[in-house]
Amino acid sequence: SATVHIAVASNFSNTIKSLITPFEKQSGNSVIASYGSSGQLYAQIRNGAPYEVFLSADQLRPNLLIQDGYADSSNGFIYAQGQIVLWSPNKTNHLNKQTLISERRDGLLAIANPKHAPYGSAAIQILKQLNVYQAWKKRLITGQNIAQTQQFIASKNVSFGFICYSQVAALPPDEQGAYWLVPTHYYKPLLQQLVILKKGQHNPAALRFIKFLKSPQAQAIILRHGYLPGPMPP
Amino acid sequence: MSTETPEQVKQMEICLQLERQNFHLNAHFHAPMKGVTALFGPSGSGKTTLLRCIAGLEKQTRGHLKIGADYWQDDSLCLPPHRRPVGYVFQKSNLFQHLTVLQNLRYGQKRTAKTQRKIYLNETIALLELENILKCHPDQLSGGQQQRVAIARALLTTPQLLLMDEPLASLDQASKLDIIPYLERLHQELSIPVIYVSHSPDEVTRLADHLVLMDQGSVTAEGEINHILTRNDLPLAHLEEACAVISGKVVKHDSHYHLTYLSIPGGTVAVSYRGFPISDTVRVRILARDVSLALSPGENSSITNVLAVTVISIQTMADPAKSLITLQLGSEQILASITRRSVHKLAISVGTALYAHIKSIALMH
Amino acid sequence: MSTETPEQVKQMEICLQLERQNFHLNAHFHAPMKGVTALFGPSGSGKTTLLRCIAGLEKQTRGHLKIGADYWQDDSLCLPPHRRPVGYVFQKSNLFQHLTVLQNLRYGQKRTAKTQRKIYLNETIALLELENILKCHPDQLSGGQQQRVAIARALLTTPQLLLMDEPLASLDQASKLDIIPYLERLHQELSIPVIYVSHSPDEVTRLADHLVLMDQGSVTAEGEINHILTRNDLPLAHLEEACAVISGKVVKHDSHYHLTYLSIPGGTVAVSYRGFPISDTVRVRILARDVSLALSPGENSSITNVLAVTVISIQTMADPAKSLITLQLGSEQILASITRRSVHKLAISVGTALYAHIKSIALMH
Amino acid sequence: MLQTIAEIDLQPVWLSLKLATFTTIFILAAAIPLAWWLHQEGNRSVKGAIGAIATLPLILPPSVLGFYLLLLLGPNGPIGQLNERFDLGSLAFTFEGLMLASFIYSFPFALQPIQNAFQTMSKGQMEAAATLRASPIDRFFTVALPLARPGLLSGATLAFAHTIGEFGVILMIGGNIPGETRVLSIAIYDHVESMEYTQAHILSAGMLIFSFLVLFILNSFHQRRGKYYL
Amino acid sequence: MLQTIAEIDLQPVWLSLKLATFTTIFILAAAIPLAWWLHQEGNRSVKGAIGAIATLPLILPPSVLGFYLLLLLGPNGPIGQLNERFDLGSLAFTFEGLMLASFIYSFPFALQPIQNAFQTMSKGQMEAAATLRASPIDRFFTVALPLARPGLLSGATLAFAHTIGEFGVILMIGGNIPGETRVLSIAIYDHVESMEYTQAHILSAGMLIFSFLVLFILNSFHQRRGKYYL
Ligand SMILES: Nc1ncnc2c1ncn2[C@@H]1O[C@H](COP(=O)(O)OP(=O)(O)OP(=O)(O)O)[C@@H](O)[C@H]1O
Ligand SMILES: Nc1ncnc2c1ncn2[C@@H]1O[C@H](COP(=O)(O)OP(=O)(O)OP(=O)(O)O)[C@@H](O)[C@H]1O
Ligand SMILES: [Mg+2]
Ligand SMILES: [Mg+2]
Repeated sequence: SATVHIAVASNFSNTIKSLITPFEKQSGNSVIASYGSSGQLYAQIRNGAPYEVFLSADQLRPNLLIQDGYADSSNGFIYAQGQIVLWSPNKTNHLNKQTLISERRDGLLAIANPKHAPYGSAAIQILKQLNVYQAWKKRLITGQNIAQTQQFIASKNVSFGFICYSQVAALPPDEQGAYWLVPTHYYKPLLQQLVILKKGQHNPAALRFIKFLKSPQAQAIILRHGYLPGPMPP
Repeated sequence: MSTETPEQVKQMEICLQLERQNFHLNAHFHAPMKGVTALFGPSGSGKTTLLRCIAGLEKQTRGHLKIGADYWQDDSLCLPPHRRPVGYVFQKSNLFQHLTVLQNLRYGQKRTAKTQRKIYLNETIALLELENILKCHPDQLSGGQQQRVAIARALLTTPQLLLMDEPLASLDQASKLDIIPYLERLHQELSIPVIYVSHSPDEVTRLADHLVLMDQGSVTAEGEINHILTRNDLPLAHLEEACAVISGKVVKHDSHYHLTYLSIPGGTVAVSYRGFPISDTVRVRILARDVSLALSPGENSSITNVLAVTVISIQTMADPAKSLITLQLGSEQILASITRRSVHKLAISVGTALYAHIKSIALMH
Repeated sequence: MSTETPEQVKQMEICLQLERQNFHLNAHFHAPMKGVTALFGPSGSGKTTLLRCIAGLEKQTRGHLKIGADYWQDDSLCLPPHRRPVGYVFQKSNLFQHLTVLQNLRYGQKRTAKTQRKIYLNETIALLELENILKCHPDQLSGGQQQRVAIARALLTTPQLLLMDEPLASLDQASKLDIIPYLERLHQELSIPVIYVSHSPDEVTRLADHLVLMDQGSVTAEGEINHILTRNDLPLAHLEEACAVISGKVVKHDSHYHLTYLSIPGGTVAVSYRGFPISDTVRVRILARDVSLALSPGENSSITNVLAVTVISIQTMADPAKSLITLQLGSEQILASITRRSVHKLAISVGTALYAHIKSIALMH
Repeated sequence: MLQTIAEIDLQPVWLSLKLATFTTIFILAAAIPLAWWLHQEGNRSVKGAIGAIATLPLILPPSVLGFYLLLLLGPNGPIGQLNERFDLGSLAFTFEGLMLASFIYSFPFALQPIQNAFQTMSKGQMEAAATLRASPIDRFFTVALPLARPGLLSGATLAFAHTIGEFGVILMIGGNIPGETRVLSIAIYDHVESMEYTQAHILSAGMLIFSFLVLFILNSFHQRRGKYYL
Repeated sequence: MLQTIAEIDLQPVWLSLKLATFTTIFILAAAIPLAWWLHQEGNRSVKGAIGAIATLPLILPPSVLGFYLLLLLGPNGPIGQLNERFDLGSLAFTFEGLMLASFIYSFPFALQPIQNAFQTMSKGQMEAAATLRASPIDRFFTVALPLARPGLLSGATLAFAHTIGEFGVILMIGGNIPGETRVLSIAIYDHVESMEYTQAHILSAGMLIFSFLVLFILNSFHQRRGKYYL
């Protein structure tokens, strides 16, 4: 049976695992998934990685790949839209925007690296929107990616921080703690785009896989994992 | 507190055991707290091991060890090596590779209280001819140079007991002849007792006052040197270098011929001049091979020293051509080794009175 | 191709230079390709360095080196050490720490072609008394044991040239007396020439046929042993162990007294029995201190060997009480050391005819 | 919990062991001769430079090193181009590529202890071997190597352990491909990233226990009295 | 390009040097006594176990190690609780925390060569020092340490270089705070991730050149004839 090799941004790894199982069952194809940060996967693709589909955490890198001819321009689409939450594992905490405004001056706030992690730059946008960026600037703890940021908070080294809603959704209910799902107008939408790479262009399994991702069944799974479905391409 | 007789304080009591895989050391003897005690025995008999136990370098050592009035080891106590005031000249020089010769010499000296230092750097350097190599590192030295540095280094701690493991083995004759009198002076002037391992009978008889024979880890005989040297049941009397060491008194100097006359039990002998005061007590060594026997005192011979002796015993030696004759000389005994043919020719038997013509007598100290 | 006289083939030509920081070796001499050539000189005079150059261990060595018919080094060629068929007994034993004694012994033997092996493992082990320590590692051995293993290891390659750097220094007398005849046999039966460094005049005179004196890196004298030993302008004649080594012929055995009679230039002497065939040529050593001089042949004395001699020269020795007398004995020269007083008493001067009473003569080989 | 254990994919474990074993072998095969050569007399500055270069990979952050290796090995890089010309196939994203990367990254850890071992070795025994007819190569194997054993053991331990633990380089050059380049360290990392902590804990604990045992045994070897008896 | 160079933030460079220097000092201060203790006679298995434990941090992927350290240091972890009780403040995301992490991770690289150095040291010189009145501590400093110099140099080199290059642990425990925990390796990594390749190249090249020079000098020391003259 046909196989498709996909490269997935690590923040989507839990979700993709829930997607692969039904897909493999339905299509009889198999999926090999490699995880990594979008930046790392991007560099690998440019240097000959054997990936056929790239599920990035942003739009920038897929577009660069298309631009430079590493990916097919026709099949890319936004497979999910991330939601950012302000999260604390402590249930009794009450988190909302007031928390950020009135928090005592010595607390720490964890965010992902704004330079290259989309959730990091979204967090900065939120802080700026709330006019508290200057106040927090010196007390930001940056994780290399969203997973690290979550670990900072989960280990209670930082009391709260901005992570991806899907990470909270993946926790068992009694560990979900308190969170504030930030309204989407505080930040530019976190659109996660996928592209079919040159290597996968002629692989029917690849096409079948992205078709599956567009299916209502897949969209429901994505939604359940804390992502909003992306705006559907025509 | 136990009351000690002065006799006991002047002794070292060594009673040490050590178990090794294939070797069992069991050394038990007393030795005087002055002069040189020589350890003598075949290769592998445990001489080095014993020195190491005395220095405290073998942790497994059992037994007790009392040096003069001080216990170094007994059932309840075991001084660590750096608290034992020994100077140890190792069989392998064990110089510090990362230090120059001078730094090696200073290492122990610096760790000795100024007030206790009685052996001085410059003097020692001069005597052991180290002037030109002070800045060298040990790996740039010849074998003999290394050994001389090791001797100097041990001495410069002004030890209360000197342990020397074949210290002169790779030195040339001239260096030996320079160093031996220095060692003699050391243990006389500073009364530092020495335990000395050597395979050279010549060195042993020159230096030692007390002899300890070892074999297979045990002490087979020990005692005052002449006693051990002349016992014909012990191996020393059967060596080519068999000799006797006896005491004498300086009676006269002859500056013209550079001779010193000594009165020894049984007569007067002449030896090469040494500036000892008249009536000083000194020791002379008489090698068995230097003694020839004659029925008459003889004349017209270059042999200066002729003494009347009586035969005490006659033994064949390892070399069947030779006989070892033990002779009574006054109150002392000396040895002569002559051919069996001569024994016959001169009809020598126990009790015969003869003249010992002694070709050469070495004065020691 | 150069035509070589057999004379040249029977020689080793050594002409080697080495520059070190504070030391300049410049050794130039010829030595016979049989027997033992002894290197003799004070500590630091370059003996070890010279052996190392001969073995090819000093890369900076200049000069040329021809052993018998083979060039080992000249302007264009320099054999690496493993191609030089030497056996080297180092001053420090340099045993392989990671191997047992037996494995150490086998190391060189395995690397010698079977057809070339003429020295055998079991025999060597027995002779050097290594049976009980074959399974030990070197760090479990006493100093003397290590040295014996090193000797055995070097011998087992059946070398064509044996380099020995104080091989017997830390051995007891008994071991020495076992090993020396074995070494003598080796260089006789297998005609392996030996270059031998020793500080012991006794060892040197026992073993050597040829003597090379070194000082400060240079050869100060060299030649046939008796020539060098008896030259009174050289240091050897002034040592306490000064001696002469002369050749003799076996003329008679006396089995009753265990004596062997030798005819030497100037007379007949008796020595301890050794089983040499009649009319074999052998060598005897006569120590200067064993020679006494008399105006008459003497009687009634235990001294067996009395020879007529003539005085060639009289010198004072380092010890001003003593004179060194060089004596003509037939065609050879021997030395006597006697007191100056006796020189006077017997009115000895150059040309005086005297009787040398020789207390002891050692037969060598 | 038991179920989680049963579900854990053990392939990365074998892959890691295989990778570390091969890498260690290759590293030793290269580090020993290099250390020996560096130890011999010769042009000090050339040797100093080469020694320094061999240590350099230590200094770069692993993922950056991985990035540069990717550039080198990728189809546009010089090595990639060479491979292409001779039709050898790319090294990036293959097990062989991982070996190369681990080799480069773990090499200095082996080189240093081995170099030390040669340096502190007494010259005398090598000289003795030479006079006993052993050629340079012979005495290298029969004297120098056995005497350098503690250093070799240390070098191998460090290289092996470091390869097992390495991760940044491997992630970059290997691409986290199951069965091919997803080694244990990456698998654990993935579990942590996906918040599958139980699996991460189990794998980590298993790895630590196993490694502890191996190191313990090695250490006992190492310290055994008479350091020379293997 | 020149402008890019001018814009590069050099603070991470100093921070890395500072981190590596302090870490190396602390590591040496701990590894030397530990290696010495391991070298002494005594209970072999206890020592084997402790030696193995000290080497274990090598085996874990750095970011996983970092994760566990984070758990340890967090307010629920044992170290965090201790800190809280004594009101010392948290170690996570501080320079001190980085030092602790680097210490743990780089420690084995220093320990092994130092242990080797002690092991191959001849006992004779220590014994000679003892008979020359030097107490155990005195002879440790005046004989054992100088003789172990090549091993110390190697250990320090490896620990220093590895701390400079370390990254996974530091990322995890440091939180990338400019001026406090944002060290060079993280800065370079950030540039790579953000596709600012020019900056990454420049920083990497600068780092390599500097490190090369340092290692070259160290190596020359190391190899100098007469290895004992500092
Ligand atoms: N490795 C070295 N580096 C520099 N100089 C050295 C080295 N080895 C020896 N020397 C020097 O070379 C000279 C000759 O040394 P060598 O070992 O040849 O003397 P030797 O005649 O064998 O002395 P000994 O009888 O004491 O062994 C000495 O002055 C010594 O200091
Ligand atoms: N480190 C060791 N481990 C085990 N056995 C040893 C060790 N050192 C020496 N031995 C053994 O102990 C015995 C005594 O050795 P020791 O060194 O005391 O002899 P020695 O009398 O000094 O001999 P030599 O005159 O040859 O130096 C020997 O049989 C030797 O093999
Ligand atoms: Mg000994
Ligand atoms: Mg020498």
